[in-house]
Amino acid sequence: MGIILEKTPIILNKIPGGTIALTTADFFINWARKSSIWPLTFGLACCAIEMMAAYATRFDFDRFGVFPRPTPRQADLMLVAGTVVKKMASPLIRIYRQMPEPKFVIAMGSCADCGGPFYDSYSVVKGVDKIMPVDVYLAGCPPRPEALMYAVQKLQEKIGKMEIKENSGATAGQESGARREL
Amino acid sequence: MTHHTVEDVFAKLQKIFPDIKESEEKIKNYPTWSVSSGSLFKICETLKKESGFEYLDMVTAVDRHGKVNSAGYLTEPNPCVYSQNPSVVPSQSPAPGAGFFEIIIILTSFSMNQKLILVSRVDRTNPEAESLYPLFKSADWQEREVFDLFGIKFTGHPNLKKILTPDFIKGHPLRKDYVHKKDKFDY
Amino acid sequence: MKTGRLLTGTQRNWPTELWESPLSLPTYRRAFFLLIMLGLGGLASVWFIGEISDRINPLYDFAKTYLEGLGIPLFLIQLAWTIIKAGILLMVPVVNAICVVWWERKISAHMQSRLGPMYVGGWHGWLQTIADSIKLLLKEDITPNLADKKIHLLATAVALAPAIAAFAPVSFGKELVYADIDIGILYVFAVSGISVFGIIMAGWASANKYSMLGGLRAAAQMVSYEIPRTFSVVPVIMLCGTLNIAAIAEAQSGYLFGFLPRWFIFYPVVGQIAFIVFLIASVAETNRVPFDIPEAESELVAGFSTEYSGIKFSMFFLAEYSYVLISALLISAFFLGGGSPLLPSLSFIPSWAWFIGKALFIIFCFLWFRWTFPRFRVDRLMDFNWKFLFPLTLINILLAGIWSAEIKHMVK
Amino acid sequence: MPIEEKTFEKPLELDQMFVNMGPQHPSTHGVLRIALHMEGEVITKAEPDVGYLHRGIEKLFENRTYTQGLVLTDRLDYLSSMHNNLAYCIAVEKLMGIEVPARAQYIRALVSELNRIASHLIFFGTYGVDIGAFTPFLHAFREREMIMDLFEMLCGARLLYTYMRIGGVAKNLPEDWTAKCREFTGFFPKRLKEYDALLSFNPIFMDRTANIGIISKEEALDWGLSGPVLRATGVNYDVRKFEPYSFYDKLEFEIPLGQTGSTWDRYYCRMREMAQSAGIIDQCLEALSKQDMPPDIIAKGVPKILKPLKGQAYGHIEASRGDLGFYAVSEGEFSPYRMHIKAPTFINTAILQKILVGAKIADVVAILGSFDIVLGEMDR
Repeated sequence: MGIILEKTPIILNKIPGGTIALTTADFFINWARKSSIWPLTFGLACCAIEMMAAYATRFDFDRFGVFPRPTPRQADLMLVAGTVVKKMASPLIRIYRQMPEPKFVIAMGSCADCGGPFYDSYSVVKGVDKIMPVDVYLAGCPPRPEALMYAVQKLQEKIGKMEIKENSGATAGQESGARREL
Repeated sequence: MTHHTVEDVFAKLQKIFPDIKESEEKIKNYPTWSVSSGSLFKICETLKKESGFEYLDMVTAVDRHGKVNSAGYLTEPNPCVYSQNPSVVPSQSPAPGAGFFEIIIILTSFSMNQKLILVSRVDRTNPEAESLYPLFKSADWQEREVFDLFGIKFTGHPNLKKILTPDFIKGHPLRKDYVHKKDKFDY
Repeated sequence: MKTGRLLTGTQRNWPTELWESPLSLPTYRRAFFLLIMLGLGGLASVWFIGEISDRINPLYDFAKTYLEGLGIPLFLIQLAWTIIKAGILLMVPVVNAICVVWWERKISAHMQSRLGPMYVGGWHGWLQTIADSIKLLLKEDITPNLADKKIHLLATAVALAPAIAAFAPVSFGKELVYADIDIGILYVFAVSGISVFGIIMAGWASANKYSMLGGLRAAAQMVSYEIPRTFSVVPVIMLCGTLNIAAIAEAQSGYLFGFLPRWFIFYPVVGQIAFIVFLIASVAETNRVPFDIPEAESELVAGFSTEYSGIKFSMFFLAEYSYVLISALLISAFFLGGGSPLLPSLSFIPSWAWFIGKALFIIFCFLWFRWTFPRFRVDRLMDFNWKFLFPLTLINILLAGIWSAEIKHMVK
Repeated sequence: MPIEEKTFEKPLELDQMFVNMGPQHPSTHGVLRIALHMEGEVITKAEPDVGYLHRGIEKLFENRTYTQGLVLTDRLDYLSSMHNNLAYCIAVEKLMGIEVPARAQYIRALVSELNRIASHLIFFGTYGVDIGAFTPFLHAFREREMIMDLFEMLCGARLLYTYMRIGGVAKNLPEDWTAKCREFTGFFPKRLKEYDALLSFNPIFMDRTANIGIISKEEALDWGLSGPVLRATGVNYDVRKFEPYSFYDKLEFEIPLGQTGSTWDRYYCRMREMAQSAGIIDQCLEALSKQDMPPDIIAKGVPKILKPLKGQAYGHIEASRGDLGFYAVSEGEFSPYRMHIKAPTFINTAILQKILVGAKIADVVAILGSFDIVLGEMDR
């Protein structure tokens, strides 16, 4: 599908009225993408428990169509739930690269945002945005499941603004958005 | 033969190992014995086989080097710790070779319903101690942890390698004079 | 004492009486209502197919005469008709997967005192699966670097194509059957057996150890469960004397003693054993819990589909749910009397509604098992098959022989 | 980019396979990595690799005051942070010689038992998921949310509470809390029967768990196991009885023991512990409702700035995963000179390298799950 998504905007832009078709296509594509966000079953630390609670009975993430997948190949969203330590950083980057485009990252909790209570530790990566691009930052130690839902809604808003015209989110260009090779 | 109190055990052990003595600084409410690092293994063996101390609770170490070096942390020293005590200068560090390591071992006897703490001093320049792995398997990972974080080598340990910290973190972080070198994730 | 901004006792109400009621225990009170909802929804959707099947032959005759009047040769018209039927057939797995996945999510959610998809499409998330499939279609398609790229691609086709082809002899209504062949049973079993190659190929080609383990497990499991599955139908064939699926379903119409339907499941001992073995083997064939060891999520990540992303992954999904539907339809035809009503007084309900309704109930059972049981271990699974199910089916064939030789004519 | 270079002493045989289970795997309960050498599906060698959540907490303690250090303890075993708080407070109180008032002692026992139930419920749920049954997970979380509500009423947090303080607890029980807690304890024991029906005595579940991962008494003592993992082998060692703290000697309860030390025994020990905990909670509520304790004194005799004298102390309690100990060394400063955490899961997990050998890959998940590991505590 990559070729179609890349070439279609170029062709359609030349045709009169093509932009309207593009906008309509955008609407449907974005609707599909934001309606079915499949996160990776992957927890690092304390926040993972609140993430599990969000999938579970009272909060029920399935209502939004958020449905965890065990393998990165089938996931759209990486919920970095917990402290990223240096030993875990390179596996984390590898998992991020294994995910197919378009992929999104939510940094859940203070540790993933900036290091949190371990701000001066020799072993903690001070924020997951040092190793991969982050779409939504979620504060809290740990954030409540309601907060996680809010973060997912914010991500949905963000997905709703994507346009295939700009190739945003749908190309390998985002891959190079990771700040630097590690 | 079994003993009924720790004092009996102590009296008996002192006959075999004359260097064992009650520690000056007791760990609160537990019998604390200070032993030399050379006889540590033998004492543990005797305690396990003859006195029923068959359960190793904990192996850890303390670096008696002085105040912790604030260069081991990524940010400036915690103001709550230092500003309350103006006499302590954060960057003040003692002489490199000063002090010693203490190896702390906690043993439990279920028959006596008693915990026992052994403290043993290890030289800081070339820290080495005899591994308790042949006696207690639970020493396996705990000694690896002490090796990783303090750099004390346990002779006789079958698999002594880093356990907690990644390979690129050089040095032993829990030593008081540990200085953190910035690596690829610190920027 | 001030409680400040903290939660107070009255702010959170625990519906403990609801949770304690025996109807909300493993019998799943709300799932029962979902079952009714599922049945109604399913019936409404197959009404369409039924209407088509009622009108389709006059329509075809009319079109044929009209087109023949225009001078188009007959074989071309027949070819076009075949292609149209094939198109309808192709739509079956897709529509089925879209519906069943949504039902599965809703039913499982209600079993677990959740709600399931609620927002996508407005009413109870009814567009959820469609959004999922559009998204999967637009995802990047990854082929791992070390993968055997041709086989990696081919595996999806090999897994899905037999699943579609197996629908050919299954009749969805009176006339809407793609190929009304006399050896329908043999054909379905033979074709659906091919899918295991797709899974093995997927496991091998992914260059992933989890995938390979999943593929190996799938090979062992599906090949061995094929045997009791086929053998458990042998009594049905012996008693009906035909291999045609529609004929088997028809042979079960009528009533014993005026009230007991002549369904095969009501035949004493023989029928029940055959039904249970076939049900268990069908669950195993479709790789669903408690037999989902090829994709065991907690052990092998996602088994053979670990390295598949986007549309390729959804092919496997489609194949799995197609087999669920086929199994349900076969059980309905073999053991539950096909389109014959449960009571003589209920015969005003059309036969296709009975047929699809029974199949939907079996699909519900599949989902129910999935969300209730833990998973077997791989060696226990084999033991269960070879030491229990397989001998049981052989004994059952013996019993069926005795039945057809000695007792059958007495009951008549 | 390789995760870590795989070094083999000798090259693998043709029919051998090397599988990295984790650090990202659905059922390693976080970021544990197990390097498995397999022949077919049978494990010939297993090497657990920890440290993927090593946050350097022991080092951070040396740069925190005693009060600040309390916050770090929550993040150790994040499923039962009340226990961590309690063990830390007991260690520091021993160091400073602080007496805790009776009311605070009962409240401590009460909340730590509540937290034990919450923690074991997570174990129950995730263990079901490991074995392949998804529904118990959601049933368990439904009941866990009730405990989360109780804790939220108590201290405003859902997961990491920081409710204990050195010398007592942070605040008294709110007014309507006791009634709500009684509602829970009245409701919960009946749910345990449902769990038994749903999972514990399910034939498939018993078949998968009953005869694997067997640990003998001698092995368990040799490897220094503690908690339900030790008690499943039949060794009666529970710190609540061995060295009572927080008025556990005034409360009546039994220690559930297993017989064979199999995976199912470990599982069922925890299930029975939950029933005992519910009983302890009832007793604590009963004791707290009596008027013989001053209602407002929940901490006393604590100086505003904590600065213990030179000394050492070891405080340990029975946390939900085993014998959790804090070894504190003070040099008379505002921060501890050394704080070591004796983490039960760290010691328990070491035995995996022995008992995983000979198991199948499906058993790895079952055995690993039965240890109920929490990486935050294991790696510290």
